Amino acid sequence: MPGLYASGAALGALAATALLATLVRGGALALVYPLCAVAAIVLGAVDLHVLLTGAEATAQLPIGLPTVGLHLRLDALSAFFGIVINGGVLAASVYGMGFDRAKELTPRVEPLFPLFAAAMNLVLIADDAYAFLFSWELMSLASWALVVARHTDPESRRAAHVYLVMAAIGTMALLFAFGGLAGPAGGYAFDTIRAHPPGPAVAALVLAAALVGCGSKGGLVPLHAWLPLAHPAAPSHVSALMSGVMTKVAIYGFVRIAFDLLGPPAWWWALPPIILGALTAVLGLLYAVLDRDLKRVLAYSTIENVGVIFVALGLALAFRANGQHEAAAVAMAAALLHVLNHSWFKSLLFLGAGAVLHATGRRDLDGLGGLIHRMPRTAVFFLVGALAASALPPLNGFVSEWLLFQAVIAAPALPQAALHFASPAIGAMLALAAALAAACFVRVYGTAFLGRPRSVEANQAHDVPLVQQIAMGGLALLCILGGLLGSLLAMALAPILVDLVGAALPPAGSGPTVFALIAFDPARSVYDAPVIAFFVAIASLTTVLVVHRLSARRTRRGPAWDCGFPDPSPATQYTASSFAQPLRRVYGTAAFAARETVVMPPPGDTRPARFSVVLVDHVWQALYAAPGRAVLGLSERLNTLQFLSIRRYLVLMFAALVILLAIAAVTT
Amino acid sequence: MTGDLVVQFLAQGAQMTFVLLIAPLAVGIVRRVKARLMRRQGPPLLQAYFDLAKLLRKESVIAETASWLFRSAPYLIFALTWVAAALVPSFASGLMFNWAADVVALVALLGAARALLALAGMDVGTSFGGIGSSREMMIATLAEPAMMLIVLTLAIAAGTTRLAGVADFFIAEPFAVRVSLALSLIALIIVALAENARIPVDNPATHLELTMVHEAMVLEYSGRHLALIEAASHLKLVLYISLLICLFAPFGMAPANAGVAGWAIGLAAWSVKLLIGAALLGVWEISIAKMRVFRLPDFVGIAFVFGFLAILLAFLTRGVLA
Amino acid sequence: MNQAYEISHLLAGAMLVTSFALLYQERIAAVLNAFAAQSITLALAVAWAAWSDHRPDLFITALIALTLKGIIIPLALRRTVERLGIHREVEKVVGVGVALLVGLALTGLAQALVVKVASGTPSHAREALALALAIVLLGFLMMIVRRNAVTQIVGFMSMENGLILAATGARGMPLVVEVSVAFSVLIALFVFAVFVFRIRERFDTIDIEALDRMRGDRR
Amino acid sequence: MIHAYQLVVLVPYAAALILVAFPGYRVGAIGNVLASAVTFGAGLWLMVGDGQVGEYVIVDEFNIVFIAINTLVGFTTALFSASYIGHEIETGRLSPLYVRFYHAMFQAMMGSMNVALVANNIGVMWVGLELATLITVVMVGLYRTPQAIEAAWKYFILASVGISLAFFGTILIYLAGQPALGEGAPAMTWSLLQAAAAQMDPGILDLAFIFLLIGYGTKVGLAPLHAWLPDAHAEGPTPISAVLSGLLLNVALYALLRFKMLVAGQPQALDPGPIMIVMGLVSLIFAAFMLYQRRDIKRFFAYSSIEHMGLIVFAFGMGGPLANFAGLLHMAMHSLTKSGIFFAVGHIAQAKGTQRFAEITGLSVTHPRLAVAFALAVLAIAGLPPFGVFTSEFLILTTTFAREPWLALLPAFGLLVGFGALLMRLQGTIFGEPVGPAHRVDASSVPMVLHLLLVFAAGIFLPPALVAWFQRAAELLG
Repeated sequence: MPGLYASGAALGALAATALLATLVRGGALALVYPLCAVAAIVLGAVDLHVLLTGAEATAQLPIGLPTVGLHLRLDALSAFFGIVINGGVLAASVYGMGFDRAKELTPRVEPLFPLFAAAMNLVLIADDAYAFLFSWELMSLASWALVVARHTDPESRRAAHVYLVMAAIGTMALLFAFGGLAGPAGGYAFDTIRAHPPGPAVAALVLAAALVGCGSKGGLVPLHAWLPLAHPAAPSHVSALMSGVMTKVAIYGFVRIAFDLLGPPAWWWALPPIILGALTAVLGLLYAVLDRDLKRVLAYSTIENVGVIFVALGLALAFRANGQHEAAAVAMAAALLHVLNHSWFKSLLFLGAGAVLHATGRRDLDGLGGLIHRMPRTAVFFLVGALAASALPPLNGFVSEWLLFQAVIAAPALPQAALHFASPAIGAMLALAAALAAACFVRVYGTAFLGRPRSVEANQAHDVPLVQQIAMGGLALLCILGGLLGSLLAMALAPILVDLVGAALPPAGSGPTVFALIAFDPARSVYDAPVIAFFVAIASLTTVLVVHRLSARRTRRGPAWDCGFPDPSPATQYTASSFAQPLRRVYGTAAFAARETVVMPPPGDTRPARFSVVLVDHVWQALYAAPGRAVLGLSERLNTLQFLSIRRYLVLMFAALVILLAIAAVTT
Repeated sequence: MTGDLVVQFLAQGAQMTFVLLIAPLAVGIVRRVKARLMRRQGPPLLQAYFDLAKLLRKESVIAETASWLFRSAPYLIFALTWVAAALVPSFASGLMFNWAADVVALVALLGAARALLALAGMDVGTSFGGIGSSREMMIATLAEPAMMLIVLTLAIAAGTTRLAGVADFFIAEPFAVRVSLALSLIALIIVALAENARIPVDNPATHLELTMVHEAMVLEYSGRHLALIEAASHLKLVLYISLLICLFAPFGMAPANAGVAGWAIGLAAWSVKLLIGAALLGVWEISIAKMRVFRLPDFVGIAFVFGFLAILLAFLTRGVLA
Repeated sequence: MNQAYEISHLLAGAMLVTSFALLYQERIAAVLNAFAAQSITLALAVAWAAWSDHRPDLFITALIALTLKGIIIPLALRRTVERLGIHREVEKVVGVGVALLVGLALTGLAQALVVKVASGTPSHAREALALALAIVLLGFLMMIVRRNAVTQIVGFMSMENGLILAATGARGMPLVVEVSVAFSVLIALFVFAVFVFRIRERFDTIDIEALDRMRGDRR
Repeated sequence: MIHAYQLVVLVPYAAALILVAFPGYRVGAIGNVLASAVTFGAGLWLMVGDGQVGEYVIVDEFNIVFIAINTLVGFTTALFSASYIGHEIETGRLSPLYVRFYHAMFQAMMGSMNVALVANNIGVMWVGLELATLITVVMVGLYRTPQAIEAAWKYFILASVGISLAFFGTILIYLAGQPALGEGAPAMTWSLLQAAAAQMDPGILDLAFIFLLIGYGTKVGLAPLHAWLPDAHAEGPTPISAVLSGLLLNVALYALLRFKMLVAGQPQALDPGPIMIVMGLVSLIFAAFMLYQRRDIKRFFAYSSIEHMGLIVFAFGMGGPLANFAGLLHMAMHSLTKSGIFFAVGHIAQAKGTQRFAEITGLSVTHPRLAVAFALAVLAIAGLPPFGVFTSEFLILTTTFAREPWLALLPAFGLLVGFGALLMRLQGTIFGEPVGPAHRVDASSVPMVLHLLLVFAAGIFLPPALVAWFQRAAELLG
């Protein structure tokens, strides 16, 4: 209970900050980010306390939905996601302190940033449908206003429009979901819903609606198209929040509905999340690996990670439906740990992208390069994030991937043919996603930070202020620690896992070492990150020593060899586009009908040869452009009804009257 | 207990050193066999050792545009590959590392080494480094799904993803789910060829710019850095051969906590198998030509198809469908 | 009683006939005559109801119907038509034949509807209701199948005749007189508006189609 | 002993008579505000006092809320127009004489609407409603521009036909009530009809309801009877647009609902639910599509009113305690929000000197506070929290889905289409580079802010008393 008071106070502080920031102008606004940071610390501390002690808190206020009231509840699940969110908020706030208030467009950002943070926290502690959707919509609203902060840029206006419309669609779906859960009697409080879970038919509809609602917010294919528009359009620390944290709120919504409110699952519930998730994972990275905009690449990679999480959730549903609780625990732990890890490295990467943008003013990879020399610290942090995002050991991204693979490997034991035949396909797609992720981030880091600068701006770049480096460094540290101590994090999840799937991972210490991450039992699957890291460290150290003992330590700096014909112009380097070429050849033709055309001028013509690539985004064409055109076209047709003569309007009236009369005449 | 731990530690260390020492020899054998079959004299068996020693003694030239990443990468790559090699049960299944990580982690470690190498390839900012890196990563995207399917098959068969566990299982019942094993063997061989940049995926001997993959990435390296990279690739070759051995021909491997004697036997058996494997690789390499880069999807695709078939057959034989 | 009902029934029927006559006319003058006839019939019907039901106040309604709608407005409209130089022909949307057929259909509909009415209501009330309903619908029809304002006003007024008939048919219904007065005001406004538009010289014809030029969102 | 309901009716009429006599628009404006304030006070008094059921007057849980909203919005609109109308005289769109009549007619209109609300006699209610309509017709034509005249004329004709049909419906109700209540006044008295609904003649009741639906539906603005509404909103003075959307539509709907109660009380009569659902959905979806092609900001929000009226009628068509409750709540929230929006639109029109979207951009640069208020109001009407419209739409959609999952897709679709248009226009007006003039706005922003605060408060917390009233009314609606 005191927990809720504390977080309530912190939320109030955030709201107050937002309000004040709208009213005051000028230097006082500099206080916004520090206040947000403090509030985030308080909220995170409360969440941590609840998660570790299991001190669940509930409250009920006579406001909110009439006759139902406002129900609040802070249980282990909300607490875990609260930690995720407030970690992100803290990092973003610290980063925000480093802004040059003269240059950045702060007056349009600072009032909404605290509101955004507060809304996300509110979603987690909401314990009735109204409060949930209320704060959910508030979250969308605040982030919309943040996306459109650079309002004079038509692109970000368009992004904001697409974003909020998609958010509205998602909210409609969630309205349906909760309508189905609450039933005609209107039992909107989650306790009431838990007491009377819906019947199978309704449950199916609710699941579909929840998948649409949360999927659209999280970027599940095919509802993802808004995300790469909106996330990059916002200021970078907000992009970090939207990509790293807000998508997790969507995950939370799905977990809350599918695992908590919807009652015992049927096995086939698992199929939609698994299939869509796997598609999302692969497609998201195919987008990412072909895109040339730094922040958009990161946004696409967010889509991929959300897909991965949904696959894990789907597997957890399948195992749980079949009573295989240990496997369900592995899958669920994979999902939750990936939520945490992704929030860390994606926030880190977006902050890094923000640093690059701030230093060079450019987001296009082909205009960057060589930043490892100009912004050394940022380069290190970004490298950590990139490797973590490529799911490589010993960083945190791999811990959850490892657990997920263990869950996939256990999937063939499921009795339903559909599921265990799906398992190899899922495994292959996830492996493909992992490999593509590595390719994607090698590409990003290689073009942006390595090599030689491709533009004047990149050449004159300079590292960001210290406080922003601290924000990134903290996240980088978390990525490393999370990679080494993943088993401890998994232990902390135990209460949630028991709540949701009825089992937890084997306790620490049942393995060879305390830090060993164990799936099922030690004899079956073990991943002991600290030991491996330790041995890698020893091995590399001995190598260094031995090599330096044996070898001539002479080192000479010279021009690049480059097979004998080095070219001083940085234009000869591999660009992001050229790096993507092999992958485009292999996957692009299938996924995006990629076509390469070379216009070769005839001999004697001095014009240069032109090479162009055409990619078609089928999803956008089919699900976004086409309906948009349809609505406008229909509205134009209907618009003639605005210009009829009065007599014709009378005809309409008369027709309505006669039709109704005819109906009355025929009905008895 | 502690004494036992010390013994374990020593055994592990011995395995690591032994793997390290034998690796160049394996490479030497491959080269020698190829040369012989091509009616050439060929280099001496120990040529690889000489090369490494030579490289170590030479000064290393580093491009001006290179960063710290370029210089530190070789050490990390070498260390990662070495530890990965130590994870594969070679002559005994019960060594301590076998408890530290399973095959998924193994693949991931190699992936980390690959990513570092690709980054190093892009660091200098030349066109060839980029070619190598992009193609390497592309090949990886083709190989990893197949690898995952193989892992899945083994896990279905042996009920564990710990290599040692799998090895023990196959020692116990060598003829479990044969068909799918045969299929996944082929798949794993193809993957191994791709991962080690062997013909037909890549030609370790060539420096013809447009066909290079692995060599293109390391083009800027020289001296001790090059030596480390070379050693790492040797280790990787041994790693994959002994992976094939431990999964498909584990006989003779010493079981967990077997005494020194058992280890000696296992060691002998493993070395023989390793060298045979190297020889077979040599034979294979002269009997087939290098492929165009964009034919690779088809080639590695075979591995994917076989891996998938293997799983389906595994379902049948394990009666999961019943 | 029975005979009283017969007479009111007869008058109502006569009004229905005049409604059809309205649809039938080719020339505006004739339309106005037909309308005058209808209004006078209405006046008679109302008067008869006032006498037979012993509701003297209804005589006021009858008087209004007679003077205003039976005499003044027809004359006024006729003068308007002459003054404004509207061509004398009725501008039709659909031909007379079609209009009459639709009218028949509407009358049938009215009957069908009233037949469903429970027998709880006295039969004569139902008959009156059926006729009034038909007249209202026909008046509405008149408004939409005839193009220029005069004929439309006539249509509206014949609709309103139907209303008054129904109101008087509803025995003991209060406020009928007040309402009939209110309606007269409304109609007066109608006619006035037509004059206003003419006097302001805003529209060169009172054909309502001409107002389209002023429609919003076009510009 | 004078009663509150008498004040609610008499004060406006008296004020109207006085205001006609007063020259000078400032005095008139002040008088207008004062009278409206008194009426509002009377409305509040009515709320605290207990109900009234007389031969001609009824004040029960159902209409009390409407009276309160009516008097409140009347008061705020009077405030707004007091600060707004002066600008119209400066710009020469209105002459002082017209303003004088404007104030008188404003009061007369308020009085007539209150008559319609408190009337316990369906005839009297009809008279009040039609009187209000005709007065608004004149006010719509107030500017005497060709467009205004045309809008008024269209409104006049369509409304008159609606009036006639509604009257026919009223007669039919009387006939239907006769068998139960005998001849004379009782058969036209709400409270008695309501009590005797079960004995009313179902056949005639069907007929009556259809005519009333078309007749009063014309004033509610249901498609396809809506044609007058957009032009009337666009061409009339902005305060009148606010009153039209905020009040007149509500009063017409109130009348319609009273009759729905009767039909609901007679089980053998045909179920009005499906008809209302269909008409509501048609209006909702049609209006949502029409929003995209609007170039005039006032016409745009007029169509949005049609959209919301459609949603409300849909909710009442669904019926049941939750949907009816939501419908009533949505009526209240819509009238508050929409009139607030029209206040904001008035400010914008003054700031930019135009009503055309194309010439209104970048408000957040030139008039930040106005832009924020406008944005909040539009987002509120778009059904986003923390505003009351969100509450009602939440209830409508959830309960519809819980009962008819597939039917729920239609209102959701309509709302989403409308949302797209609202957002498009909102972004277009407040974002981007400002173009054109940026005048100072001298109209008072108090009413706008007040409405926003009320809608906001409703989204957070509804007073239990209000909830109780709504629930009782919802029960009556069946």
